Formats: sequence, structure tokens, C-alpha cells
Amino acid sequence: MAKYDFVVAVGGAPGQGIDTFGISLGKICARYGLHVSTYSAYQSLIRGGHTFLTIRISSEPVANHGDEIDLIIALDKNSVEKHIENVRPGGAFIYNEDDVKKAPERDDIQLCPIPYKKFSSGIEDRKLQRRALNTCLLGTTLRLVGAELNVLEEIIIQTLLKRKGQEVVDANIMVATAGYEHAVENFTQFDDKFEKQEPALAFVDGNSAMAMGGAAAGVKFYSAYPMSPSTGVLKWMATYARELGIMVRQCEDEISVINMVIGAAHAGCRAMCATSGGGFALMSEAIGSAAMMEIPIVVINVQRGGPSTGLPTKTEQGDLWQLLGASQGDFPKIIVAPINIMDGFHTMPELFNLVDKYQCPGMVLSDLTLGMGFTTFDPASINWQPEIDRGELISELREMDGEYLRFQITDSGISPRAIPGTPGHIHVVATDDHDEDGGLISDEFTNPHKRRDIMEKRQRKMEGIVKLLPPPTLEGPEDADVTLIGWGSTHGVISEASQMLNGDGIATNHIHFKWLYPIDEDVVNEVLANAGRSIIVECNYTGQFARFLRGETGFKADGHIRKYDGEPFMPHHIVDGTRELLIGKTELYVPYQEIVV
Amino acid sequence: MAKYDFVVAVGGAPGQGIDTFGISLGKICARYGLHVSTYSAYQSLIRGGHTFLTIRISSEPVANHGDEIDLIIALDKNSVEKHIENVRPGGAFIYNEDDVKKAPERDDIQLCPIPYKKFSSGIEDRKLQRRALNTCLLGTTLRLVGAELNVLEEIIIQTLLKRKGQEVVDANIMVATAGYEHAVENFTQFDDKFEKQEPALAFVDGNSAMAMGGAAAGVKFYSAYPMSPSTGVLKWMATYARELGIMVRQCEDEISVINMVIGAAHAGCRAMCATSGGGFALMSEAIGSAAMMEIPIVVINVQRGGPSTGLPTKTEQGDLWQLLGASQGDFPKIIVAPINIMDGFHTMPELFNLVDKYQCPGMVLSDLTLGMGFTTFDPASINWQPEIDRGELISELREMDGEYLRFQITDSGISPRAIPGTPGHIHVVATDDHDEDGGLISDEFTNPHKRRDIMEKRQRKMEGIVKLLPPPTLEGPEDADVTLIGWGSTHGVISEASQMLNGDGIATNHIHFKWLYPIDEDVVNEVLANAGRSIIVECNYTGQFARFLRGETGFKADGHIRKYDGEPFMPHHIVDGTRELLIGKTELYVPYQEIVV
Amino acid sequence: MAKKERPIKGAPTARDYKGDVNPDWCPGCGDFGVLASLQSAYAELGRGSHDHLTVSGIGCSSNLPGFIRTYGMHTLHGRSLAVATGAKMANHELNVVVTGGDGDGYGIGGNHFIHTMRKNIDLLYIVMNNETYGLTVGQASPTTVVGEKTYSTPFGNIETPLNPVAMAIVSGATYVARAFSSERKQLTELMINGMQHKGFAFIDVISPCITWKGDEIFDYWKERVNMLEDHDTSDKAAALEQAVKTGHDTQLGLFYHDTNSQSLDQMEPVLENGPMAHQQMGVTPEQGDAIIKRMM
Amino acid sequence: MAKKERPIKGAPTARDYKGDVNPDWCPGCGDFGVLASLQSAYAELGRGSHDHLTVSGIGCSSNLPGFIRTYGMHTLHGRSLAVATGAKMANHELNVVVTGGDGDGYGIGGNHFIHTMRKNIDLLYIVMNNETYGLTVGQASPTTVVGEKTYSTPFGNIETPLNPVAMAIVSGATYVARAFSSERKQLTELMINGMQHKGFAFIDVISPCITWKGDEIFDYWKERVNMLEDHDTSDKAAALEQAVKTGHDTQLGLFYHDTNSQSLDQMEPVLENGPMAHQQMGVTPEQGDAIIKRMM
Ligand SMILES: Cc1ncc(C[n+]2csc(CCOP(=O)(O)OP(=O)(O)O)c2C)c(N)n1
Ligand SMILES: Cc1ncc(C[n+]2csc(CCOP(=O)(O)OP(=O)(O)O)c2C)c(N)n1
Ligand code: SF4
Ligand code: SF4
Ligand SMILES: [Mg+2]
Ligand SMILES: [Mg+2]
Repeated sequence: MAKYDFVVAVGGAPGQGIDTFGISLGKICARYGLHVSTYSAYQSLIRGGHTFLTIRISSEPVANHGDEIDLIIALDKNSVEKHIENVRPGGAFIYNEDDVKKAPERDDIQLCPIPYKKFSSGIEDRKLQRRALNTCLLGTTLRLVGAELNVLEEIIIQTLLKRKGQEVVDANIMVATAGYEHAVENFTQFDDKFEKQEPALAFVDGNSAMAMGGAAAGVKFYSAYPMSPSTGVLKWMATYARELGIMVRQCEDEISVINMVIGAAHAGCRAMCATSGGGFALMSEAIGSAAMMEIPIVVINVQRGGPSTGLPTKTEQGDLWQLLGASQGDFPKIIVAPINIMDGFHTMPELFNLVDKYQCPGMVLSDLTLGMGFTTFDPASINWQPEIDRGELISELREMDGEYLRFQITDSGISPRAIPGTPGHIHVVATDDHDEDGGLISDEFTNPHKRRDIMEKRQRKMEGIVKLLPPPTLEGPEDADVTLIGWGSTHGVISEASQMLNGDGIATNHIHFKWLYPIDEDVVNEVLANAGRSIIVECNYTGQFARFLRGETGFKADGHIRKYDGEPFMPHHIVDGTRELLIGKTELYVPYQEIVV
Repeated sequence: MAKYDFVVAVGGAPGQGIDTFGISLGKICARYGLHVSTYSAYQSLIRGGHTFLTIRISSEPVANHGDEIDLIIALDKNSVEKHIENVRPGGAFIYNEDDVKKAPERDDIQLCPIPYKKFSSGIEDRKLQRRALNTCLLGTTLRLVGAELNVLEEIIIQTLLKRKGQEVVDANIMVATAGYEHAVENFTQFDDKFEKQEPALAFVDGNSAMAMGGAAAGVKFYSAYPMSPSTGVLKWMATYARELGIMVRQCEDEISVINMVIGAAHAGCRAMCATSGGGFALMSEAIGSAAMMEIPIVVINVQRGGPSTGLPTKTEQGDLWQLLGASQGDFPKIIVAPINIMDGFHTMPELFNLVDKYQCPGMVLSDLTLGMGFTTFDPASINWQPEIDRGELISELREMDGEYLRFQITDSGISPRAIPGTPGHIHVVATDDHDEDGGLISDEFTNPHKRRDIMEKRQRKMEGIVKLLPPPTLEGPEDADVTLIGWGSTHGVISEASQMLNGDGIATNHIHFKWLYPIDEDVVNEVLANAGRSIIVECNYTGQFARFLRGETGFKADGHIRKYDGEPFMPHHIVDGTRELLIGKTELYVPYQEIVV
Repeated sequence: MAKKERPIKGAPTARDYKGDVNPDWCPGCGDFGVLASLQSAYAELGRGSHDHLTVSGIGCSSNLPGFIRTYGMHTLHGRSLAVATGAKMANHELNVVVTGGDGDGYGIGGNHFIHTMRKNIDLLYIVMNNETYGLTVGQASPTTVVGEKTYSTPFGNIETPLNPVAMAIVSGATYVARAFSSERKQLTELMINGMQHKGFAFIDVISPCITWKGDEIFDYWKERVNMLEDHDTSDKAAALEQAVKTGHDTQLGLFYHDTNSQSLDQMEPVLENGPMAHQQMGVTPEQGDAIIKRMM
Repeated sequence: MAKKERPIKGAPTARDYKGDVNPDWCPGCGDFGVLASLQSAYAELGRGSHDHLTVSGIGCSSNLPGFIRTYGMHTLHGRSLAVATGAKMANHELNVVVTGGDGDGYGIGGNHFIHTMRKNIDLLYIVMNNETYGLTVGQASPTTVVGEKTYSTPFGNIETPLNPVAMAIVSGATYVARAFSSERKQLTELMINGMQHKGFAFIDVISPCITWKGDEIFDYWKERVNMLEDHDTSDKAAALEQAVKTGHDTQLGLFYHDTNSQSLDQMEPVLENGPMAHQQMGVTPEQGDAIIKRMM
């Protein structure tokens, strides 16, 4: 089968059911075994807001929203005006003809006006009528891409019957059918059509994937304060709390959130929380306290556009230095940036095993693109029973020679950790520095030699950690002319850009960082030795990763591609940037964002 | 006159008046025109605490507490036992003979037991009797170093008469005289003696110096939440609030502290606050908000030993990365680390002029050594009327062509700033991103092009700032074999170590960083081009500055001397470390702390 | 939002306080009523529009300063009271009004809430209480009632809501009221009196969120609210008794008014020479000498 | 402080709860009385010493967990209640007691104070209220009285202190008392009952700081305190009326006891299967399948 690669986008106002459209279409693709990657350009839900959801569909795994849009569905007049130019020549544009006085003018695409009022006149409930528009246009969409209507019907029943009742289901099926049939009669299908492939996939967003990963890793305590774009983790956790036996608490603020996580983790639960930049800032004091008390916790930061409240609904990779610098002093910590949505799932058990073993905070750096994006995955690729290694955890009375020392000085820096309630291991953990048995160094006595010993004990854990972290990955030819270097969420888009460049005859490879801290200088430099003309691609202004990487390894890239306008990279941004940088006029390329929402 | 260089140390329990001893002796030195540098190794004031105050006295300016102690005064038994070994051979040891059953044994020093009970038997108030011990031993001290008793009498009157009354003054003078006379009869004076030199100096601690600098810079609003070792700034401000017309507010927490500063600064005051690591962590969210609303503020972080609550009474340079990473996203900011106590004074007006001009947050990185240390200074060296440049501040109605745009896009990135209350300039500042007139980008509309423009406008300010910041200083021969590199508070101790190395025939120079962020890569590399075998000296575990400097400039030092046991460097630590590193067995030298409190 | 100050001819009206930007709230949101009342109240006060400073945190309700023609600050989530206190201390001649939501003020901002009241800072604080985190799509807030199903409590909230009016009285606010955004006249009056009150004035305004609470939410409230009557607003214990009452009805009106206590700016001696922002900066040579003398 | 669990023979006594480290408080500090009472109360409760978790913030008073033979956490300044809530939710079979100071609990920790009470978390919270920031050498705290000269208020404090007892009642604590560290018997009893109370129990303990308040501070308090008598502890309005009383005298005793409300752990369905810390971790294949199904 030839590669299928098709991009659908849908625009409209909040409340018009863009999410529903996206989830339904996503699930339909999943049932066809087609892979999906979505990106939603949206604003906070208040009047005047506008959402533009891009759904890329492919017969092969895909992890970015692509360069061109084949088909756009406009749910309101605003979207007609805004997005008529965004369809590629030869594409199609579906809209509600009741919305527009004058039909949009473009003769290089197929215009597909839908007489929605007519189709929906049988629906008496006005609100229901208004809300079903998206389903109608989805019917039309399915016909254009060659998908079957009955899959949509199944999904309507699955998602709406229990929550909304038969009437709503019937209305939706009715307009979907009308939209579909109208297309059969009036519009031309795309040449490339949906074809079923095995296996059928599932459809998930990035925040849920991380929550699922946490649940699989054995998280028993989750606390949160709402903050876009991280709130989806809370939603998943709250939804599955009872089914899976997870304690979920919403707190008065983020300070409370992380301190509760610390309390719960100390008492024996795997515990985590998620937030975004501003919430993370408030948590930063407690990150250091977890390290000092040697309590394993996991904190997820789903980055959004900064600085400050910034761009709550836009993406950025702008919090790397915040995580690197979170809390005063030096202490063991782990920072990891999942490279795609499903990697978010897999990362959680990996990280929990590490933080349990090394009794330190672990931080996950996701972002809006990843957290609020959707992808498809093969259910068989999910390991719901990953290895759970809790490290040296004591929860029962045991034989000991001599006293139990909570912070025993060991070669590995790891000291066996007893949880409260365990007989025979009573101890105090403190955020003041302390000696092996927990006695305070600072207040009661201040011994520089003990301090040095315990500081070195703690920091020795970093030596163990750094050896366990996988090196950055190298994809593409070993000796390439150009090397694209990225970190975290941009893996998919850089990967595709790299393939495009190779296709255009520019030998390119791709080095990608997932585990960000600690970094093993020698190991990383060995990987970087494969670099050709090197270009670091990241989604922030100052080149946070480039500066960090140079500090840790001395590696200075030849050029940089950076974006900080709130919108994520599209593959051609990187391809164009690479060409510009190769010409050598500049060391920094900042792509122009063509699609404006 | 030959160089006079003498180190006195006094040990005792809190409540025994070590501070009083130190301040009195310091002032006496100041009146003699002698320079002083003090370091107090102390613990939180609770029972069992112990303090050991080192006072270095020199005929030349001095900025560290030296390597050897010539004279120790023990105020309690504990100090006799603990510190008898800390006197250099040939030195002297003064103690209260009532405290000890068996006289301490050392035949290479002069032992000076004082029969305090006998001397003070005339004081009826038991508490007063107990409290005057330090004055008695100070009397003895003065005799040993060849200072005159009447200077102490003057100081006793100056500091005690008004607050405590005649009885207390008389008792203190009585025991001081007894202590002095006893020494005349029984002990030998040191060969090197106090000699008056001009001008007479003043005596100040580092926190007060920064507060004074703030006042001179025109600070009108100061808020605080107590946190060691920064609380001295609050104390100075509260003491002088009424006299100087400064609004001083103690808040419920550090979050409130910085947000009040932001409010006050927005309303037109120069405003600042001070805290230590944990308090700064809580402030970090608001740092970014000041940058986003383009409100000039100054935040002082007086570092202590970390991580977390850590070592509240010990020193460290461990918060550099916390400041670099404070708050999410990229934004303009300035970080400066004063290099000695009086530099703390001078830094404040410099920094305020910069932040007013560039309307961004300024952060001062001091530490316990600097903040709680004392120094002497020539009153004539103090400029109480530094230039105050408030930048483009609008506080009156004025002619404009067109609308006032608070965030007008300009080449410099600077937009004229009107303060509330000014007619004709109404506007809203927001922590959400916004366009030129303050309209929200994020919530109401989200335009990537406007976002890019305003982000670039803000960041352009960094280009202006970086040009104004002085480069690191180079002291010593230009082409030296060894280059010691330091930052902030270690200037004095590195400087002395460098001189000692030169004296020992190892050609050494010293590069020191005060302005830490932003860094001009080219300018700094030009200075670093003078480096011989380079050694970075800093007071933390991971080499925070070394890693930062390498990231910004690519410079990788040949060796490192680091200390993280809570005690500050002494010159010989650096000299010894340099020798070790020159031998080349190691890249990292961690000095052993000999004096244990 | 740049809001060019309009020359006001004659007595100012609410229109003069309309901003250039239209509110971006959902049509029907309770916050519209609060905005309109505040515009009327500012007009009624009769001062120049540049003499007011409207400060908010983050939330739907906190977008308000963008829609009003005064100086405005749209600060961090939960931090409006601290910022406003700083501004007021810097220039106590400004009329500083703080607006925000229940999540902003009672949730993350709870500590500033109680301490700003304790200090009796001369502010008017208006909380648009919709019993939800509106902007973050409808999680339970500190005032969400028990049993309610929300984004974060899909099986029903099990945490008791807090009582803002009782909390305010106990914490030291000196003017404490509850209002309803649909009762515009009362609300406007409470705002005017609150601005004129010297000290911390607090109005908890029921300001329903139709998006997360449903269209029936206004009817729900209309049916429950009634006016506080025959009540001695100077009696703290009585005010508290009214405030802690539970049951079906919700009382609107002024619960407590302490006309004796002084606000912090009245008690702060350094303000005797006028607003800090306009006082002489720096240290005079004489002051400098006096300081140095104590260090010698 | 490692505190090897001592085998307890017979009924436990306060001695069994003595830590290995001697308190580092100034001789005469009020906190000694609180420590002694807590040791008695733990002993009286009769559970294994490893079944207790003593959590504190930062401050002189917050050093307490180091001096007592139970599991202990000495957390961040102001954050003890949040940490304790997490621990309690993770293992509600632990007896979790939180200790700290007025600065820690009412200052920086104020938001957790009101919200932990609102949620009626099953903790005993003991605040050693000395009306000062003891450890940071005596600044004004949220309970420092007007006029007092401190490190931070050299000309006298001008801010009204907060009323912890009234605040607790209004916020939703279900067991609210005031005690005096020198009235050991009453204090111990209140602690025992507070630990046995299912819900948030709060004791504001006057625990004088002799170092920053002077030696006369005990006499000052002895002369003012007297016992709350003839008071119906189940009547919230009456409790509030007592709590907001001002004047020379300070009442000691139990102000409010709500025996009807349920604590959060009692209401939380996920705890039906025992403490979270001991429940099965992870997702079973069946649960996983059910989750995936909803995503297809
Ligand atoms: C530190 C921080 N945490 C979380 C958020 C996310 N956030 C934005 S608005 C909001 C809730 C607003 O609720 P409320 O104050 O009640 O206002 P409403 O939208 O209901 O009017 C939250 C949690 C934030 N901006 N900053
Ligand atoms: C975030 C933070 N801010 C400030 C401090 C400094 N600090 C330590 S103890 C303390 C005050 C303690 O007062 P209180 O809780 O009343 O306890 P007390 O010493 O009076 O018993 C402060 C402000 C800190 N450790 N952390
Ligand atoms: S979401 Fe609710 S609170 Fe926000 S604007 Fe809409 S109706 Fe108002
Ligand atoms: S300073 Fe005060 S509170 Fe702290 S230990 Fe001493 S007497 Fe107790
Ligand atoms: Mg709300
Ligand atoms: Mg206290």
C-alpha cells in the first residue's frame, strides 16, 4: 500500500464541539488502524475565542501536524474567512452555507457548502441543533476521505447514548447521514482514501498518556491545582480515581500540591503532580526539600508560552532553566523530557523506578504540543504492568545490626528508607541539613566535616543516576553533512524534517535528547562526535537547551532554529531554516508562522 | 609604617554578648583608622548554640578573616576546650578562670586567665554581672594589642547610656578597667600594636551596607519576611524608616513581599526586598511577572548553605542557578553579585538605575559571609547622593502625538512608563502577554506575529543592558601562569591568595565577576584570554558558576577549588588548592576546614 | 488595553468608565453585572479616571481591569491583594479597587486574603464568586458546594466550602458585604460605600458562571437570595451569627461596618508627608552624616 | 535524630516518648511544657510509637519532632499541614500530629491553615503561639499585639493581630481549643481528646518565648488566663462569641467541638480498601483493557 498522509483541520468557536469532532475523527482513524497526530491552536474558553484543530492522518506513525492542509472544515463564519487560504491547492473546504452571505472565492480547491439549516430543521431543541453541526460536517468529511459512515454512528452511540440519551444520538446520526449523503451527491472524493489496516489503534491525548503511565507505575496519590495546559492529567486521574484506587486531591495552591505529594510519598505511596510554569515556580522551594529529606516524588511541568502568565494556550519549551535552577543549593534530581505522547506513558514507570531507587525528585518536562495533542497507539504496545522497583524501601520490622540510620552514608549514596508505621525504624527527616541519623547539623550543632560527608553522600547518587540514563539517540546516517539536534517534544517534527532534507539530497541526521539532567559529558560528546554542521532546534527565545548543553559538554552548535511565537514547529520550518543556515548568512533562523488563528 | 595584620577571635554562647564584643572592638579599630573584616561562625539562637567570631584587623583594607588567629578570647568553658588549639604558636588566649577547673595546657602561647568573679563582685545585679564578662575580657584584649582603654569607655557610653542607663555603663567600665589593668600587670603585650592612622573609619555589616545603598538609591518601599541571613536588611530599614521616610512592611510570606514590591514599584516608588534561598524560591514566580509587566524591582538573595532549609547559619554560593532559572520562560533580567561589603552599597544605585532604565527585575546575589560580615570604611568613600536616573518615567500629563502605548515597540525595547495617577496615560499592565497597548494576546486573541514582536521588543532590552555592564576585572600580571577566577563575595579571599602565590613565586592573576547576567560572550572571552592555567574558585558543590560560564562563553577551566561545608574560604585554602592542582593529580580540590565550631 | 483617557464633560457617567475592549466573557456571564456596577460606582465617586487603580489576579473575572477605563494591573493568579497593598502604600491617594474570582481570592490567594484584612488596608475588594474555576474550565473551587460534580470532582465534591463573609469578619475586614451580580443597584451602592470606607472593604458577589453551572444557575440564585434586614452592622458578634447561618437562603447586604478602626495608611507615620511615590528620594548629606556617626 | 524504638514494657509512659536529643530551646522556653504534654498524650493513647507521625515546619517550636520518639518530619517553613495532609491521605491509620509556631502556621502557612480546616482533615494541630518569630530573633508575628516593639517594629507594631481560635471555628475545624503551656494537665487532656477526635483538632497554645519577650512574660500570661466555663462546646455561634471577645482576659479550654461532621478520610471512597500506602499498586490487565476500550 502506498503511504497515506492526509491533513484535516477544523475551525470554530469554543462550544461548537471542535474537540468532539477531533475525538470522533481520531477514533474513526484509530478504528481504521490509521495513525493520527493532532495540534489544537486554541484560546481560553471565553467569548471571542477561536480554535483551529489540525488532524494529520497517516498509514504510518506520525508525530507532528504536517506542513499542508488538505481539507478544512469551518464551523463558523469566522473560520471561513480566516482559513479559506490555508487549504493547499487541490484540497477541499467544507462550511455551513447558512453562515456566509457570499461564498468564499477560491478556484483551486473544492468548495463544499452544506445547507445545515435544512438538514437539521427536524431538530426541535435549538441548542441541540446548534451543537450537532460538527457531526453533520464530519459526515461530509468522512465521505470526502472515503471513510464509512457507520463507524461514526458507532462512535456517536458509544460517546453520547449514556451521557445524553437517545434523542441526542438520533439527532446527531440524522445530520451526519445528511452531511454524508450530500457529499455523495455533490462533492468529489479525494483520490487517496481511508483503508483499513491492522491493528486497530486507540486514541489518546498527551496528558492522559502521562496520567496512564503514572497509574501503571503505581501512583497512589495525585494532587493538583488547575493550570493549563496540564489540567488534563488531573482530569484523567479524577476520572479513574475510584476505578483504580488512586487518591486524587485538588488543593488550595501549588505549594500545597507538592507538599502533599511529599507527605504522601514519605508515607509510602508513589505520588506525583502536574502543573505548568507558574505553578512550578511556586513548587520550586519544595523540590529542594524532597531532595533534602530524600523523598522520591515526580513533578510534571507541561510548558506553555512564557514568561509569567504568558500565553496560557500556546506552546513553548521555555522552562528548562527553571527546572535546572528550581530551589536553592545543589541536590540530586532528574529531569526528563518525553519525546512524544506515548513516550510520556513509558517515561513514568522508568522515572518512578529511578526516583524510588535514588530517593530524589524527578521532573518531567512536557509541553502544550505534547500534553494537549492527541495520538493513536497500538494497545498491544502498552505495558500496563511495567517493572516496579521501589528501591531500598523498608516497611516491615527486620533484623539489623545496630541502630537504623535513615541517612546512612554508603558508597552509592543510597540509604535504606523506612516508611512511617514501620516498627523499629523511627526517625525524623528534616529539610535542615543533618547527619546520618537525622540529627540537625544546622540548628543544634554545625559541623563542617559532617556536612561535607552528608553532602557528598547525597551527591554521590548523581553518579549512579547518570550511568543509568540512556544517551541521546542518533537517527539517520552516521556521517551526515547536517545534524539536527533537539530535545523533548520536537522529536517527531525534527525527525520528519531530517527525512525531508535527506530526500532533498542534504545528508542529515538527528540527535535527540530525552534525559536532560544529569548529563554524562563523555557519553554525550561521543554521540555529538557524529555531528555534521550542527543545528539546535528549540522552541524558545534564548536557546535554553543550547546554552545548557554547551555548559555541560562544551559543545557549541553551528546554528540555531528557534520559535517563540506560541505555535509549534511544522516540518518545513526546520527544512527552510536548515537551508538558510547552510547558506551561512545567519546563525539563528526564526521561522515565520504562516497559519494565524 | 610596617603593615599591621592581626586576628582576634572570640568564642562563647549566644547571649554572652559576642556581637557586642565584636562591634565594640570593630569600632575601636575604626577609630584607630584600622581596617577590619569579620566572620562569625554561629548557630541559630537556641540553647547549645555556639558562636566563634573572627575579627581581622589590618593597617590596610582587608576583606577576609585570614588564615591564622593571634589572639582568642573564650567567654565560656566550651570555648576554652574548643578553641585552645586554634591560636597560632606565639599567640595568646584570654579566658575566665572561674570557668575552668584545670588551666588549658599549651606552652607555645601566652595564657591569660582572668579572675572575673573577683573583678565583678561589686555588681549586684547577677544578670548584669554575667553580661559584662565580654567587656572585661575586651579590656584585657585592648591592653594586649596596645589600644587605649578610654576609646572603649567612649563606646560603652555611646552604646549603652541611653538604652541601659548609668548603672550598666558604670559596671561595664569598671570590669573593663579591671581587665585592662590586670593585663598591664600580668601579661605581655604583642609586639605589633595598634597605631592610629587617618582617616578614622566607620564600621558596618554587609546587610546594612546594602540597605544603606538602597536608601541612597532612593528606595521608598521595602518589604520583608524574616529569613536568615538576610534579616539585617530589614533591621536597618525598620530602624531608619521614619528618619528617612521609607515605607517598611513585614508581610505574611515571601510571595506577598515581592508582589508588594511590584505594586509599589508600579505606583512609582523605587522598591526592593531581601531574602535567602527558600524565600527566593517562593518569589520566583513573581520575578517573571515583573519582567512581563515591565516593572523595575530589586530583589536581594543573601545565600546560605543549601539545599532546602539547609544550613541557616552557614555560607554558600549555591543559588546562582536558582536565580538564572527563576520563573518560567525567557525575559530580561539582571543578576549582580557584589564583591565585598562596601561594593554592596555601591551596587544598589547602579542596579536601580539599570532596572529603572530597562524596566525589568534586578537580582542581587550576596551571601552570609558578606551579609553578616562586618567591615570598616572611610565615610568619605560613601556617596550618599549617587546619580538617580529613573529612565523613561512619566508622571505628568504631556503632549503626545497619538495614543499612549505602554508597551510601545521601540528599537531599544524601552517603552516610556507612566505611573498610575498620571492624567492622560491610563493603561493596563498584564502578566498575560500583550501587544503594544497592553491588549491581551493570550486570552482574547492569539496572534503569533504580535507575540513575536513584543517578545523581541522585550528581549532587545538585554542588548542594551549587556553593553552597559562592566566586564569582569583582571588583577595581577597580565601574563600569569595561574589565573584564579571567582565571583561575588570571594573577591577578597581570592585576591589575597593570589598575592600569596605571587609572593611564593607562582605568577598568578585574578579574574573576578560581579555582573553575572547578562554576559557578553566576546567581552568576557577577551578578558579570559589573559588566563593562564585557570582555576575557578567557588563556594558550592557542582561548580554552578563554572557550568554557567562555560555555557555562555565556552570557557572550560583547568581546575576547580570548591567548598561546600558551610564555612567560607580562608586564603590558604586557595593557595594549597592551587598548589595541588598545579601538581595535576586532580581537577577538583576541596579544602579541609580546620576550624570547627 | 490602551484606554485613552476621555475628556469628561460635566459629571462623569458609567460610560466614561467603559474600556476600549469589549468583555470577552461568555454571553450571560454574571461578571457583566459586576463590571457595569463598578463603572457606575467609579463615575459616582466623581474623581478623575486616572486616580483609580483596578487590580486583579488571573481568571475570567480577573480580566475585568481590561474592560474599564482606569489604570489597571492584571497580576498573577492569587496575588492581586499583595500587589494592590504595595501600590496603595506607595501612593495612598489612589483609589485602589481589587477584583477577582473565588479561586483567585479564596483558593491560591487565601493567605493574602486574611492578612490584608487583618491589616485593614484601605482597599475595596470585589470577589466575583461563581463557585468554580471558570477560566480553567470548571473545577471545584473553595466555594463549590458539597456533592457538586465538576471537572475535578466527577463523582461529586466532598469538601465543605468556605464562608467568605464570616472569614472576612473574623480576619479583620472593616466593611463586609455580600451581593448578587443581578442586583445591580445594591451592588453599586455597596461599591460606592466600600470605596468611601477608610479601611478594608470586602464584597463577596454571587456572580454566576453559566458555562460551567448551566443556564439554570441564575434562577437557582434568584430563588435563594434575600435581603439582610433589621441587622446592626456595627455589631460584630451579630454579623458573625448572620454570616455562619446555614440553610436554604443566602442573605445579601452589608453584614459588618466598623467605622472606628483606622486603616493602615492612617496609622503609618511615614505617610504624614504625603504619598511615598511623591516624597523626596534618597538620603540628604545631614541624614547620611547622622547614620555614619552611629557606625563610628 | 535516630530514635531507636525502645521496647515498651507495660503501659507506655511519657518517658517512652522522650527522644535521644535534648531540646535545644532556651532554658525556660514555653515549648518545654508543650513537648512534655505531647509525650504524655502519646503515651496515654497507648498505640505503638511507630504508629505516630509528628510533622512540623521551621521555627524554634518546629524543632519539636526531633525531641520526641515517633516518626517525624521537619518540613519547610509554613508547609507542615500540607505535608501532613499528604501523609494522612497516604496512610490514614497513622496518628498524625502537626506542631509548629505562630509564624509558621498563621503567617506563611495561613493558606494551608484555613483550607486544611475547611477540609476537616483528621489531624491534631498544635501551635506554640509565642507571638513572635522566635528562631529568626524576634520579629513581629501575625499574633504580636499592637504597640509592641520588636526587631522589625522598633517604633511599635501597628498591625492588628489575628485571632486563631475564631479563625479556626469559621474555617471549619471541628475541635478548637486554647491552652497555656504552663497548664500542663489541661493541655495534655486537650491533646488526647484532640487525637481521638475524628477530624481537624486545633489547639492554640500560649507558649511564651522568654528570650524575645523577657522574663516577665510568664507572669503576664498567668495573670490573664482563665478557664472557659459554662460554655456549650457544640454551639458554633456561642463558640465564636467567646472567641471574638476582647479585653484583658484570655480564656483557656475547648471552644468548639463538632462531633457530627465526618473527616475527609471517612468520606473518601478510595480509602474503603485500607490505607493507600498498602493498597495494590498499578493497573490490572482487566483495568487496562477497560481504559483502552474507552479510547477506541
Ligand atoms: C500559579 C497559577 N496557578 C494556576 C493558574 C491557572 N489558573 C488561571 S485562572 C484559574 C482559576 C480562576 O478561577 P477564579 O479565580 O474563580 O476565576 P473565574 O475564572 O472563575 O472567574 C487558574 C487556576 C495560574 N494562572 N497560575
Ligand atoms: C520560606 C522561608 N522563609 C523564612 C524562613 C526563616 N524562618 C525560619 S523560622 C522562622 C520563624 C519562626 O517563627 P514561628 O513559626 O513563630 O516559630 P518560633 O521560632 O517562634 O517557635 C522564619 C521566618 C524560612 N526558613 N523559610
Ligand atoms: S466561563 Fe463562566 S465565569 Fe468564565 S466568562 Fe464564561 S460564564 Fe463567565
Ligand atoms: S528564642 Fe524563644 S521560642 Fe525560641 S527557644 Fe528561645 S525562648 Fe523558646
Ligand atoms: Mg471563580
Ligand atoms: Mg513564634
